[in-house]
Amino acid sequence: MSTENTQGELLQVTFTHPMPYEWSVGLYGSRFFQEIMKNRRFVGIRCIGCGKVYVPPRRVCGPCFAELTELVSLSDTGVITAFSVVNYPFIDPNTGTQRPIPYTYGYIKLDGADNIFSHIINETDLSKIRVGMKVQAVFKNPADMEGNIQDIKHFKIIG
Amino acid sequence: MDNAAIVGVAQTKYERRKKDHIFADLVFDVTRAALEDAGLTIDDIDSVVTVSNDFFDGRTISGMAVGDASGGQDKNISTVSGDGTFGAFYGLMRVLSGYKATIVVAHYKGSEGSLPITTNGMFDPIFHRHLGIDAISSAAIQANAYLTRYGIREEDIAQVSVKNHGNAKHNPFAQLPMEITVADVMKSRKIAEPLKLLDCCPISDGAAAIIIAGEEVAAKCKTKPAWVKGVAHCCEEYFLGDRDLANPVALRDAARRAYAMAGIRSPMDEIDIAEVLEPFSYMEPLWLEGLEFCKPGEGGNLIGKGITTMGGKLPVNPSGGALSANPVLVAGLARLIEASLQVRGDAGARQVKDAGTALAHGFNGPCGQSHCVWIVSGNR
Amino acid sequence: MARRVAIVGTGQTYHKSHRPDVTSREMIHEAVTAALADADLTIRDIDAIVIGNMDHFESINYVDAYSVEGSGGVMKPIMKVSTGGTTGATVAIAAYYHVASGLFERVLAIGFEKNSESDTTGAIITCSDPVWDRFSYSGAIPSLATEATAYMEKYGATQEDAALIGERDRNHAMNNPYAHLRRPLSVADIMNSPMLAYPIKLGDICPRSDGACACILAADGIAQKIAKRPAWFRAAAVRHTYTWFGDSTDYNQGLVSMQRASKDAYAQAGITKPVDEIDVAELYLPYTWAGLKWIEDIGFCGPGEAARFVSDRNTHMGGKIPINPSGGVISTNCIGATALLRVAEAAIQVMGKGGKRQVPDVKNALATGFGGCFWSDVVILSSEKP
Amino acid sequence: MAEWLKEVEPLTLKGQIAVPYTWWVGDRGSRFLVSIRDNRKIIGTKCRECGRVFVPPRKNCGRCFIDIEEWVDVASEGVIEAYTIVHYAHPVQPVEPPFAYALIKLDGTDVGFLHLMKKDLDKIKNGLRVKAIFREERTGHILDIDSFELI
Repeated sequence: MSTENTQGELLQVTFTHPMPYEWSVGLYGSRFFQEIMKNRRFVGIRCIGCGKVYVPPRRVCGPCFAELTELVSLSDTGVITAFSVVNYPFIDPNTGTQRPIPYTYGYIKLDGADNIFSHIINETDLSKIRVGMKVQAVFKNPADMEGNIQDIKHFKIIG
Repeated sequence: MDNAAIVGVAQTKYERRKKDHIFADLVFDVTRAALEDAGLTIDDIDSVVTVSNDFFDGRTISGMAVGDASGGQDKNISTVSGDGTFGAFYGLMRVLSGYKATIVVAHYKGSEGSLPITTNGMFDPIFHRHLGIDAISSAAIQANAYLTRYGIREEDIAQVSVKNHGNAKHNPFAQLPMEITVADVMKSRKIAEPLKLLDCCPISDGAAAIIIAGEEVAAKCKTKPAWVKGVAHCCEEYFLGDRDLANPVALRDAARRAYAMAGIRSPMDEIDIAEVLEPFSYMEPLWLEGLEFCKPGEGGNLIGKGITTMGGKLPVNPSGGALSANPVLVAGLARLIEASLQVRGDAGARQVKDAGTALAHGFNGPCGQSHCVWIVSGNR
Repeated sequence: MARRVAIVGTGQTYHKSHRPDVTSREMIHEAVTAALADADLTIRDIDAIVIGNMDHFESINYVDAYSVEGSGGVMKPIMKVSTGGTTGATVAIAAYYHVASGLFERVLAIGFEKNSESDTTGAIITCSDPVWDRFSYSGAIPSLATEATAYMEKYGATQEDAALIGERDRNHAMNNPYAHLRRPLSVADIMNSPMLAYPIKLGDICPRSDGACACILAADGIAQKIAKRPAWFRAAAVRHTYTWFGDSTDYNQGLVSMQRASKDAYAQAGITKPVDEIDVAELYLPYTWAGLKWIEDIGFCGPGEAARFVSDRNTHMGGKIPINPSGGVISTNCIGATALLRVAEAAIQVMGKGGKRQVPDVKNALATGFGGCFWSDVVILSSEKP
Repeated sequence: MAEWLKEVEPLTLKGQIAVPYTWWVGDRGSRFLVSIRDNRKIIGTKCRECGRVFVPPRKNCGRCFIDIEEWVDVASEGVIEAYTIVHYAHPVQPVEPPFAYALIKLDGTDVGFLHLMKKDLDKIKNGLRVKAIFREERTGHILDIDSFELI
């Protein structure tokens, strides 16, 4: 019996079991990836209410609360609207280990779209990348494509 | 209480896997369907409550994904992480605080995650997670405590599964309508003793929505309102070993307060139908004890006496309950939707005759740690 | 008509980089005990509890159920809301509706975080869409960095302008015994700190903290008996505008959710000239540029005027509208508690309990929450019952 | 439904959330686990108001809502209050099924202690006495108690 509470050694318990998931991509998203697999280009969707073209395609226009149905073919090019060279270490929740750095996370306005598509740009030299530069998607070999976002390897600067 | 009503409801059909749709698609479907049911447009809605759980969705603040789909882009929107009955409770409080109409949406895709692993996350990180305990094995401990306390036989709880899967045949939204026997349940695969496969709910995908409105909006809706007469929730202790698992004290407390609000003195005489959340067969009689439809230990007899079957004095889970479809979180909201449909007289083939007052129930946490009880009525 | 509601007590832990001596549940208990002591109440006086967190930050599912021993939720109604960085504000707002609805008299609102128990950036990445964003997303810093870049390009603001926000808040933190980082940081210190993602340097961003906060809300008629000077809710506005990351990044529009939420809040409170009518603001500024750009969105000054407004010391202690007397998020960031701390600190200012960080004669105090997909919440508290 | 939607093959994405967690045990829990690690001795804490003895130990009583200061030695033996025998597997379980979970009221305590049982599964019954089996290699972890066995 004791009321002594000074506990010198303070323990930690670790837990590293990954939680597995299999997320649905949805028909709208699947259509986007299938366009890449078939034609190596992007597809967006237009709201007949406000006229905005969203990419990736989705079912609902938030501001209009309207169902979207009208697919719009896009090319494989766009413009950098913002970017960030990621240079700090962190754990990638997809793997449980550190994600390789540096890499460049970019916001890209695809030609013909009204919102922003985010992906990786293969340029980490700050002197060689600027907002407003034109970029083009670099796709995996069709044989290696799996119908996910990494079928686009990255975007490369083309001018 | 008589100044708020459930004026519109919608559910998807519940299925093992809705591979075509992301959960936002399901939410969009039920949001539009609930508006259609009520005869309202999204502009009539001034507040949105979404219901989701980040473990189940595999995404932190997964409520983010359903903002557009629930019509919440420029509205006062928030996310309750828990059973749909709790989300509806928040929606009700917003209406009582002056909002005209709140839509409450819930989604769940059991097909996308691993239930044992995500529900292992409910348990104490230091002392229980590493034992591997989860929702099913903890429920089995509770079933053991309850059955042995009162000498209830496994065959008695098997009857609940027989009844509810049978009821599901009349519910077009149910996932597992089945004609089964007690023998089928008894010989089904052992999962965690005393629970066998047919004592357990299926894994389900689905979504549901309700619209809760004040008098002004209720008056212009095309549906008969299901008036909220009483509602309360209560939580008990966390560690399983601190609790008397065979005695649902938090449920009893919530029920008593909901009954007091609704002016109900004798639940068995004054409530016409109950929809309770029973992912496991033993839970239905245990919750009926907590809801004071009978004395402790007598829950197991209710079904044998025909009281809880369709046509009995208190039909329980005419929809087929969670045993027939358990989209977690959505499942509690589905109970409230079913109760509302019953008092509206819109329950189709599963309609209980002259259902004036209905009870709906949902819970959060392992072995029903935190319960929410709703009383709705077709009459003001 | 909603019932009037006031904050009548607040409590918080001392915030630190890590709290090895307590579990989350035990840390929550510290904050709850402090709030009860502040209001001179016992847990028996509390009718209901609202709590929130982000599940994958500490890997706790159903934190409402997990926390009851520490929160006081045993045999009480407890509800969980979860909205990311805004969680603390949405917990406070949910607690407000608990009381405003007439269903509860005295309600406890709780936020907490133990950032030391996981990799914060790794955990934040789990809020991104698994199909589209999670492989490339690298946490909050890049999106904030791009917002900052866009702002600098549009208005010619400099990195030094932003650093002044950090210097201000870190100096303010010296007056707050609960703050995590209680060392002053100068503009020069921030300019010399390591670059994380241009233009954000280490000194520009919030720390990772362990800590908890609790507030007690009470109904009109009861609040006046509990507190000498209750902090009355005059407005609670929520705009969680965006669902998709890619829809939220038109920085030329400004922080749309903040513009809409503040407009809504001012309308609720009948405020037409925010800078004149609000005496102090506790803003959820997770990085320094937010202290420029977002005060324009919230209407404290015009577009592009923030750098001047701040350098004229309008937002320092003693200025026209002091911002973050507590030291703000730059000094303390236990994410699930952070927005509730803003509300609590605003209440402390109205209640006159700010000690060394007290702004004199506060009538109206404004608090914000920020998080999710560039979402904003605004709460206005007042010494006068609306 | 738009025509093109009918022709889309729905895709799924397999992934995981693999963030590693390191939870602080706290001073109460640490003392408890250190006692098991170093001395194979289970200790609890006692609420001065309601008198309940808790294992694992608590820093405050959830019901009385007061801090708990008093430490109590408790037995490593007790009685099964409830149990289940598990027949399904998942990766977090530390043993292959079948095995049992039991709530055990250790002598001198007032709450059930949740742990594993691996042996004599067909003989387990509520009310039977069990004892803790400690691992030889102990690290300050709840699994320093390997399991409980029937006496």
